[in-house]
Amino acid sequence: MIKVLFFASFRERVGRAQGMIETSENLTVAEVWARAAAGTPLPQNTLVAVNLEYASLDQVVRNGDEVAFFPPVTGG
Amino acid sequence: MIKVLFFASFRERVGRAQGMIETSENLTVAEVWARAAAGTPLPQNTLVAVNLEYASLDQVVRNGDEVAFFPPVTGG
Amino acid sequence: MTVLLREVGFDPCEEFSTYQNEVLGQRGKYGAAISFVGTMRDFNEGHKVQAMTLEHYPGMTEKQLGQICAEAERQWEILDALIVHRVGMVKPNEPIVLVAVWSAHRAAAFDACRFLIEALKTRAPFWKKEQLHETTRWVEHNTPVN
Amino acid sequence: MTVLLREVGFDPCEEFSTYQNEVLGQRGKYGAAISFVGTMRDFNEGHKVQAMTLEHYPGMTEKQLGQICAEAERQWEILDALIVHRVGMVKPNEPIVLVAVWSAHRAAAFDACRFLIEALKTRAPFWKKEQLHETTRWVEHNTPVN
Repeated sequence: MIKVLFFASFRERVGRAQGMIETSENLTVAEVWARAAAGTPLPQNTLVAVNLEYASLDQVVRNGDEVAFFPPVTGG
Repeated sequence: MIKVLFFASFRERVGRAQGMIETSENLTVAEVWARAAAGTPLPQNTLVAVNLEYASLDQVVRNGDEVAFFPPVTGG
Repeated sequence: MTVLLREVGFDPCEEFSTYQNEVLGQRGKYGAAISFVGTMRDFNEGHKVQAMTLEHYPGMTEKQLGQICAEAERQWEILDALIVHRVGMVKPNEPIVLVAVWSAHRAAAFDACRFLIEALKTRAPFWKKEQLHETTRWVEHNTPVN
Repeated sequence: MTVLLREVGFDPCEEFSTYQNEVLGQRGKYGAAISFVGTMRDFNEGHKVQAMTLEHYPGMTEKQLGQICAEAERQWEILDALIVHRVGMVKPNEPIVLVAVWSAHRAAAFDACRFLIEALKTRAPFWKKEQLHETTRWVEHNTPVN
Protein backbone atom coordinates (compact mmCIF):
# COMPACT_ATOMS: atom_id res chain seq x y z
CA MET A 1 0.00 0.00 0.00
CA ILE A 2 1.17 3.48 -0.89
CA LYS A 3 -0.53 6.44 0.79
CA VAL A 4 -1.08 9.40 -1.52
CA LEU A 5 -1.86 12.96 -0.31
CA PHE A 6 -2.93 16.06 -2.23
CA PHE A 7 -2.69 19.53 -0.73
CA ALA A 8 -4.11 22.99 -1.39
CA SER A 9 -5.14 23.65 -5.02
CA PHE A 10 -4.10 20.11 -5.99
CA ARG A 11 -6.56 18.69 -3.49
CA GLU A 12 -9.33 20.73 -5.08
CA ARG A 13 -8.21 19.93 -8.61
CA VAL A 14 -8.01 16.18 -8.07
CA GLY A 15 -11.13 16.24 -5.94
CA ARG A 16 -9.73 14.33 -2.99
CA ALA A 17 -7.32 14.83 -0.11
CA GLN A 18 -5.88 11.32 -0.10
CA GLY A 19 -5.95 7.87 -1.55
CA MET A 20 -4.32 4.45 -1.27
CA ILE A 21 -2.64 2.50 -4.04
CA GLU A 22 -2.29 -1.25 -3.79
CA THR A 23 0.65 -2.47 -5.79
CA SER A 24 3.18 -5.27 -5.79
CA GLU A 25 5.63 -3.46 -8.09
CA ASN A 26 7.74 -0.42 -7.29
CA LEU A 27 6.37 2.73 -8.92
CA THR A 28 7.94 6.09 -9.71
CA VAL A 29 6.37 9.18 -8.20
CA ALA A 30 5.02 10.10 -11.66
CA GLU A 31 3.36 6.68 -11.93
CA VAL A 32 1.82 7.17 -8.48
CA TRP A 33 0.27 10.42 -9.70
CA ALA A 34 -1.10 8.71 -12.83
CA ARG A 35 -2.77 6.00 -10.75
CA ALA A 36 -4.09 8.21 -7.94
CA ALA A 37 -5.10 11.47 -9.63
CA ALA A 38 -8.21 10.15 -11.36
CA GLY A 39 -7.28 11.41 -14.81
CA THR A 40 -6.09 14.86 -13.73
CA PRO A 41 -2.95 15.79 -15.68
CA LEU A 42 0.16 16.46 -13.61
CA PRO A 43 0.39 20.24 -13.12
CA GLN A 44 3.53 22.18 -13.96
CA ASN A 45 5.49 23.24 -10.87
CA THR A 46 4.33 20.20 -8.96
CA LEU A 47 6.22 19.63 -5.73
CA VAL A 48 6.54 16.12 -4.36
CA ALA A 49 7.37 14.74 -0.94
CA VAL A 50 8.09 11.10 -0.18
CA ASN A 51 7.95 10.29 3.53
CA LEU A 52 7.98 14.03 4.42
CA GLU A 53 11.11 14.79 2.35
CA TYR A 54 11.18 16.56 -0.99
CA ALA A 55 11.58 14.13 -3.89
CA SER A 56 11.69 14.12 -7.70
CA LEU A 57 9.11 12.70 -10.11
CA ASP A 58 11.34 9.79 -11.07
CA GLN A 59 12.06 8.70 -7.51
CA VAL A 60 10.98 5.10 -6.90
CA VAL A 61 8.34 4.56 -4.25
CA ARG A 62 7.98 1.44 -2.17
CA ASN A 63 5.21 -0.26 -0.30
CA GLY A 64 4.42 1.63 2.89
CA ASP A 65 5.67 4.97 1.59
CA GLU A 66 3.67 8.19 1.84
CA VAL A 67 3.68 10.35 -1.30
CA ALA A 68 2.38 13.92 -1.28
CA PHE A 69 1.72 16.25 -4.23
CA PHE A 70 1.35 19.99 -3.83
CA PRO A 71 1.85 23.38 -5.53
CA PRO A 72 4.64 25.84 -4.65
CA VAL A 73 4.53 26.63 -0.94
CA THR A 74 3.40 30.06 0.22
CA GLY A 75 3.93 30.21 3.97
CA GLY A 76 5.58 32.88 6.05
CA MET B 1 33.34 82.44 22.89
CA ILE B 2 33.80 78.83 21.82
CA LYS B 3 32.29 76.13 23.99
CA VAL B 4 34.44 73.02 24.31
CA LEU B 5 33.18 69.64 25.53
CA PHE B 6 35.06 66.45 26.45
CA PHE B 7 33.31 63.10 26.72
CA ALA B 8 33.99 59.69 28.21
CA SER B 9 37.71 58.81 28.63
CA PHE B 10 38.68 62.21 27.19
CA ARG B 11 36.77 63.95 29.96
CA GLU B 12 38.71 61.92 32.53
CA ARG B 13 42.03 62.39 30.76
CA VAL B 14 41.70 66.16 30.40
CA GLY B 15 40.17 66.42 33.83
CA ARG B 16 37.16 68.48 32.88
CA ALA B 17 33.87 68.07 31.06
CA GLN B 18 33.82 71.47 29.43
CA GLY B 19 35.48 74.83 29.01
CA MET B 20 35.13 78.14 27.21
CA ILE B 21 37.68 79.78 24.94
CA GLU B 22 37.62 83.51 24.39
CA THR B 23 39.14 84.38 21.07
CA SER B 24 38.87 87.06 18.42
CA GLU B 25 40.55 84.92 15.72
CA ASN B 26 39.16 81.86 14.00
CA LEU B 27 40.80 78.67 15.24
CA THR B 28 41.05 75.20 13.79
CA VAL B 29 39.65 72.32 15.80
CA ALA B 30 43.24 71.22 16.56
CA GLU B 31 44.02 74.67 17.93
CA VAL B 32 40.90 74.53 20.07
CA TRP B 33 42.18 71.30 21.60
CA ALA B 34 45.59 72.84 22.27
CA ARG B 35 44.03 75.76 24.11
CA ALA B 36 41.39 73.86 26.04
CA ALA B 37 43.00 70.55 26.94
CA ALA B 38 45.36 71.88 29.59
CA GLY B 39 48.47 70.32 28.12
CA THR B 40 46.99 66.91 27.41
CA PRO B 41 48.28 65.68 24.05
CA LEU B 42 45.62 65.00 21.43
CA PRO B 43 44.87 61.27 21.54
CA GLN B 44 44.96 59.12 18.43
CA ASN B 45 41.51 58.20 17.11
CA THR B 46 40.05 61.45 18.39
CA LEU B 47 36.58 62.14 17.08
CA VAL B 48 35.39 65.73 16.78
CA ALA B 49 31.98 67.31 16.48
CA VAL B 50 31.33 70.95 15.67
CA ASN B 51 27.78 72.04 16.42
CA LEU B 52 26.64 68.41 16.79
CA GLU B 53 28.04 67.30 13.40
CA TYR B 54 31.22 65.29 12.85
CA ALA B 55 34.14 67.46 11.78
CA SER B 56 37.86 67.18 11.01
CA LEU B 57 40.78 68.53 13.02
CA ASP B 58 41.51 71.23 10.43
CA GLN B 59 37.98 72.56 10.32
CA VAL B 60 37.79 76.24 11.23
CA VAL B 61 35.72 77.11 14.28
CA ARG B 62 33.95 80.43 14.79
CA ASN B 63 32.74 82.39 17.74
CA GLY B 64 29.62 80.81 19.20
CA ASP B 65 30.44 77.30 17.96
CA GLU B 66 30.35 74.23 20.18
CA VAL B 67 33.29 71.85 19.75
CA ALA B 68 33.28 68.37 21.26
CA PHE B 69 36.14 65.86 21.54
CA PHE B 70 35.57 62.20 22.24
CA PRO B 71 36.93 58.68 21.64
CA PRO B 72 35.39 56.16 19.22
CA VAL B 73 31.72 55.65 20.06
CA THR B 74 30.58 52.37 21.61
CA GLY B 75 26.79 52.46 21.74
CA GLY B 76 24.27 49.83 20.68
CA MET C 1 15.54 25.43 18.61
CA THR C 2 11.78 25.38 18.82
CA VAL C 3 9.03 25.26 16.21
CA LEU C 4 5.44 25.98 17.19
CA LEU C 5 2.29 25.88 15.05
CA ARG C 6 -0.59 27.96 16.36
CA GLU C 7 -4.19 27.36 15.38
CA VAL C 8 -5.37 30.57 17.01
CA GLY C 9 -4.00 34.09 17.00
CA PHE C 10 -0.71 34.67 18.79
CA ASP C 11 1.15 37.69 20.10
CA PRO C 12 4.69 37.69 18.68
CA CYS C 13 5.99 39.86 21.52
CA GLU C 14 4.57 37.56 24.15
CA GLU C 15 5.97 34.48 22.40
CA PHE C 16 9.38 36.17 22.15
CA SER C 17 9.44 37.28 25.79
CA THR C 18 8.14 34.04 27.19
CA TYR C 19 10.62 32.00 25.22
CA GLN C 20 13.49 34.26 26.16
CA ASN C 21 12.61 34.26 29.84
CA GLU C 22 11.51 30.69 30.36
CA VAL C 23 13.26 28.61 27.74
CA LEU C 24 16.40 30.33 26.55
CA GLY C 25 17.98 30.02 29.96
CA GLN C 26 21.33 31.46 28.87
CA ARG C 27 20.87 34.84 30.43
CA GLY C 28 23.85 37.09 30.02
CA LYS C 29 25.13 35.07 27.07
CA TYR C 30 23.06 36.51 24.23
CA GLY C 31 24.05 40.00 23.18
CA ALA C 32 21.77 40.13 20.17
CA ALA C 33 18.27 39.04 19.30
CA ILE C 34 16.72 39.52 15.89
CA SER C 35 13.08 38.89 15.24
CA PHE C 36 11.05 38.92 12.08
CA VAL C 37 7.27 39.21 12.28
CA GLY C 38 5.22 38.61 9.15
CA THR C 39 1.76 40.13 9.35
CA MET C 40 -1.23 39.55 7.08
CA ARG C 41 -1.85 42.56 4.86
CA ASP C 42 -5.34 43.49 3.72
CA PHE C 43 -4.28 43.92 0.11
CA ASN C 44 -2.57 41.56 -2.34
CA GLU C 45 -2.06 41.70 -6.11
CA GLY C 46 -4.57 44.47 -6.56
CA HIS C 47 -7.36 43.04 -4.44
CA LYS C 48 -8.67 43.68 -0.96
CA VAL C 49 -8.29 40.51 1.10
CA GLN C 50 -10.78 39.87 3.87
CA ALA C 51 -9.30 36.75 5.39
CA MET C 52 -6.94 33.93 4.62
CA THR C 53 -6.78 30.23 5.36
CA LEU C 54 -3.38 28.71 6.01
CA GLU C 55 -3.24 25.02 5.14
CA HIS C 56 -0.21 22.91 5.90
CA TYR C 57 1.09 19.34 5.78
CA PRO C 58 1.17 18.15 9.39
CA GLY C 59 4.31 16.19 10.07
CA MET C 60 6.24 17.46 7.07
CA THR C 61 5.95 21.06 8.27
CA GLU C 62 7.59 20.28 11.60
CA LYS C 63 10.20 18.08 9.96
CA GLN C 64 11.21 20.67 7.35
CA LEU C 65 11.30 23.51 9.86
CA GLY C 66 13.38 21.39 12.21
CA GLN C 67 15.86 20.71 9.41
CA ILE C 68 16.02 24.40 8.50
CA CYS C 69 16.77 25.28 12.13
CA ALA C 70 19.50 22.62 12.28
CA GLU C 71 21.07 24.04 9.10
CA ALA C 72 21.09 27.53 10.61
CA GLU C 73 22.69 26.18 13.76
CA ARG C 74 25.44 24.50 11.74
CA GLN C 75 26.10 27.55 9.61
CA TRP C 76 26.08 30.36 12.20
CA GLU C 77 27.09 30.74 15.82
CA ILE C 78 23.66 31.17 17.28
CA LEU C 79 22.40 30.30 20.73
CA ASP C 80 18.78 29.54 19.95
CA ALA C 81 15.98 30.09 17.46
CA LEU C 82 12.20 30.15 17.74
CA ILE C 83 9.74 29.81 14.87
CA VAL C 84 6.02 30.32 15.48
CA HIS C 85 3.65 29.96 12.51
CA ARG C 86 -0.11 30.35 12.28
CA VAL C 87 -2.33 27.79 10.59
CA GLY C 88 -6.07 28.02 9.94
CA MET C 89 -8.10 31.17 9.40
CA VAL C 90 -6.16 34.46 9.65
CA LYS C 91 -7.53 38.01 9.46
CA PRO C 92 -5.76 41.15 8.22
CA ASN C 93 -3.27 42.62 10.70
CA GLU C 94 -2.88 39.31 12.48
CA PRO C 95 0.63 37.89 12.71
CA ILE C 96 1.39 34.92 10.48
CA VAL C 97 4.92 34.09 11.49
CA LEU C 98 7.59 34.94 14.06
CA VAL C 99 11.22 34.00 13.51
CA ALA C 100 13.50 34.94 16.41
CA VAL C 101 17.22 34.22 16.74
CA TRP C 102 19.52 34.80 19.72
CA SER C 103 23.30 35.00 19.48
CA ALA C 104 26.32 36.48 21.22
CA HIS C 105 26.96 38.87 18.32
CA ARG C 106 24.58 40.52 15.93
CA ALA C 107 25.90 39.44 12.52
CA ALA C 108 25.13 35.77 13.13
CA ALA C 109 21.64 36.58 14.37
CA PHE C 110 20.83 38.78 11.38
CA ASP C 111 22.12 36.26 8.86
CA ALA C 112 20.49 33.27 10.52
CA CYS C 113 17.13 35.02 10.92
CA ARG C 114 17.07 35.99 7.27
CA PHE C 115 18.09 32.49 6.21
CA LEU C 116 15.33 30.97 8.35
CA ILE C 117 12.52 33.08 6.93
CA GLU C 118 13.71 32.63 3.32
CA ALA C 119 14.10 28.88 3.79
CA LEU C 120 10.71 28.67 5.49
CA LYS C 121 9.11 30.45 2.55
CA THR C 122 10.60 28.10 -0.02
CA ARG C 123 10.55 24.78 1.84
CA ALA C 124 7.93 24.63 4.59
CA PRO C 125 4.68 23.14 3.27
CA PHE C 126 2.21 25.94 3.96
CA TRP C 127 -0.36 27.26 1.48
CA LYS C 128 -2.44 30.43 1.65
CA LYS C 129 -5.97 30.73 0.32
CA GLU C 130 -7.30 34.25 0.23
CA GLN C 131 -10.90 35.23 0.82
CA LEU C 132 -11.71 38.20 -1.43
CA HIS C 133 -15.00 40.09 -1.58
CA GLU C 134 -17.01 37.38 -3.34
CA THR C 135 -14.51 34.70 -4.18
CA THR C 136 -11.48 32.78 -2.93
CA ARG C 137 -8.10 32.17 -4.55
CA TRP C 138 -4.93 30.27 -3.77
CA VAL C 139 -1.82 32.37 -3.49
CA GLU C 140 0.34 30.97 -6.28
CA HIS C 141 3.79 32.00 -5.17
CA ASN C 142 5.53 33.92 -2.45
CA THR C 143 6.88 37.42 -2.82
CA PRO C 144 10.48 37.14 -3.97
CA VAL C 145 13.35 38.07 -1.69
CA ASN C 146 13.74 41.52 -3.19
CA MET D 1 10.59 57.67 12.63
CA THR D 2 11.08 57.93 16.36
CA VAL D 3 14.16 58.03 18.58
CA LEU D 4 13.81 57.58 22.33
CA LEU D 5 16.49 57.70 25.03
CA ARG D 6 15.60 55.86 28.23
CA GLU D 7 17.25 56.58 31.57
CA VAL D 8 15.67 53.57 33.23
CA GLY D 9 15.22 49.99 32.11
CA PHE D 10 12.81 49.37 29.24
CA ASP D 11 11.01 46.33 27.85
CA PRO D 12 11.77 46.06 24.11
CA CYS D 13 8.61 44.02 23.48
CA GLU D 14 6.45 46.55 25.19
CA GLU D 15 8.08 49.43 23.29
CA PHE D 16 7.60 47.55 20.03
CA SER D 17 3.95 46.68 20.69
CA THR D 18 3.00 50.07 22.01
CA TYR D 19 4.59 51.84 19.07
CA GLN D 20 3.00 49.49 16.56
CA ASN D 21 -0.45 49.80 18.10
CA GLU D 22 -0.55 53.44 19.02
CA VAL D 23 1.82 55.24 16.69
CA LEU D 24 2.30 53.28 13.52
CA GLY D 25 -1.33 53.66 12.56
CA GLN D 26 -0.94 51.97 9.20
CA ARG D 27 -2.56 48.73 10.14
CA GLY D 28 -2.82 46.27 7.29
CA LYS D 29 -0.05 48.04 5.37
CA TYR D 30 3.04 46.54 6.96
CA GLY D 31 3.72 42.96 6.03
CA ALA D 32 7.07 42.75 7.76
CA ALA D 33 8.62 43.98 10.98
CA ILE D 34 12.23 43.37 11.93
CA SER D 35 13.55 44.15 15.34
CA PHE D 36 17.02 44.03 16.78
CA VAL D 37 17.51 43.96 20.54
CA GLY D 38 20.97 44.45 21.96
CA THR D 39 21.34 43.13 25.51
CA MET D 40 24.11 43.69 27.99
CA ARG D 41 26.22 40.59 28.39
CA ASP D 42 27.93 39.75 31.68
CA PHE D 43 31.25 39.00 30.04
CA ASN D 44 33.49 41.08 27.77
CA GLU D 45 37.08 40.61 26.60
CA GLY D 46 37.79 37.95 29.18
CA HIS D 47 36.32 39.69 32.22
CA LYS D 48 33.11 39.39 34.14
CA VAL D 49 31.23 42.67 33.94
CA GLN D 50 29.00 43.65 36.84
CA ALA D 51 27.43 46.80 35.44
CA MET D 52 27.94 49.42 32.78
CA THR D 53 27.41 53.14 32.51
CA LEU D 54 26.25 54.52 29.19
CA GLU D 55 27.30 58.11 28.66
CA HIS D 56 26.12 60.13 25.68
CA TYR D 57 26.22 63.60 24.14
CA PRO D 58 22.73 65.04 24.63
CA GLY D 59 21.60 66.87 21.52
CA MET D 60 24.12 65.28 19.19
CA THR D 61 22.77 61.80 19.92
CA GLU D 62 19.25 62.73 18.87
CA LYS D 63 20.52 64.66 15.85
CA GLN D 64 22.73 61.84 14.58
CA LEU D 65 20.07 59.19 15.12
CA GLY D 66 17.53 61.37 13.34
CA GLN D 67 19.85 61.69 10.36
CA ILE D 68 20.49 57.95 10.30
CA CYS D 69 16.73 57.30 10.26
CA ALA D 70 16.26 59.79 7.44
CA GLU D 71 19.00 58.07 5.42
CA ALA D 72 17.30 54.70 5.90
CA GLU D 73 14.00 56.17 4.79
CA ARG D 74 15.59 57.55 1.61
CA GLN D 75 17.37 54.32 0.81
CA TRP D 76 14.66 51.72 1.46
CA GLU D 77 10.91 51.52 1.14
CA ILE D 78 10.07 51.39 4.79
CA LEU D 79 6.97 52.56 6.60
CA ASP D 80 8.45 53.47 9.96
CA ALA D 81 11.35 52.91 12.31
CA LEU D 82 11.79 53.08 16.06
CA ILE D 83 15.06 53.35 17.95
CA VAL D 84 15.11 53.10 21.75
CA HIS D 85 18.48 53.38 23.52
CA ARG D 86 19.38 53.17 27.20
CA VAL D 87 21.59 55.72 28.91
CA GLY D 88 22.88 55.66 32.48
CA MET D 89 23.60 52.57 34.57
CA VAL D 90 22.82 49.21 32.96
CA LYS D 91 23.02 45.74 34.51
CA PRO D 92 23.74 42.43 32.75
CA ASN D 93 20.74 41.02 30.84
CA GLU D 94 19.14 44.42 30.55
CA PRO D 95 18.36 45.67 27.06
CA ILE D 96 20.60 48.43 25.71
CA VAL D 97 19.01 49.12 22.35
CA LEU D 98 15.95 48.31 20.26
CA VAL D 99 15.88 49.00 16.54
CA ALA D 100 12.57 48.15 14.87
CA VAL D 101 11.60 48.67 11.23
CA TRP D 102 8.23 48.17 9.54
CA SER D 103 7.76 47.73 5.80
CA ALA D 104 5.42 46.20 3.25
CA HIS D 105 8.01 43.59 2.26
CA ARG D 106 10.70 41.93 4.28
CA ALA D 107 13.86 42.70 2.30
CA ALA D 108 13.62 46.44 2.94
CA ALA D 109 12.98 45.92 6.63
CA PHE D 110 15.94 43.55 7.04
CA ASP D 111 18.31 45.82 5.14
CA ALA D 112 17.17 49.01 6.85
CA CYS D 113 17.29 47.48 10.34
CA ARG D 114 20.81 46.27 9.80
CA PHE D 115 21.88 49.61 8.38
CA LEU D 116 20.38 51.43 11.37
CA ILE D 117 22.16 49.39 14.02
CA GLU D 118 25.50 49.50 12.18
CA ALA D 119 25.19 53.26 11.64
CA LEU D 120 24.17 53.77 15.26
CA LYS D 121 27.22 51.85 16.44
CA THR D 122 29.62 53.93 14.35
CA ARG D 123 28.02 57.36 14.51
CA ALA D 124 25.80 57.86 17.56
CA PRO D 125 27.79 59.43 20.44
CA PHE D 126 27.40 56.82 23.17
CA TRP D 127 30.21 55.45 25.33
CA LYS D 128 30.24 52.42 27.61
CA LYS D 129 32.16 52.23 30.85
CA GLU D 130 32.28 48.79 32.38
CA GLN D 131 32.31 48.04 36.09
CA LEU D 132 34.48 44.98 36.68
CA HIS D 133 35.10 43.24 40.00
CA GLU D 134 37.38 45.91 41.47
CA THR D 135 37.90 48.39 38.69
CA THR D 136 36.24 50.23 35.82
CA ARG D 137 37.25 50.54 32.16
CA TRP D 138 36.01 52.32 29.08
CA VAL D 139 35.02 50.07 26.21
CA GLU D 140 37.46 51.14 23.50
CA HIS D 141 35.69 50.00 20.36
CA ASN D 142 32.59 48.19 19.29
CA THR D 143 32.51 44.59 18.13
CA PRO D 144 33.02 44.59 14.36
CA VAL D 145 30.19 43.70 12.01
CA ASN D 146 31.38 40.14 11.51
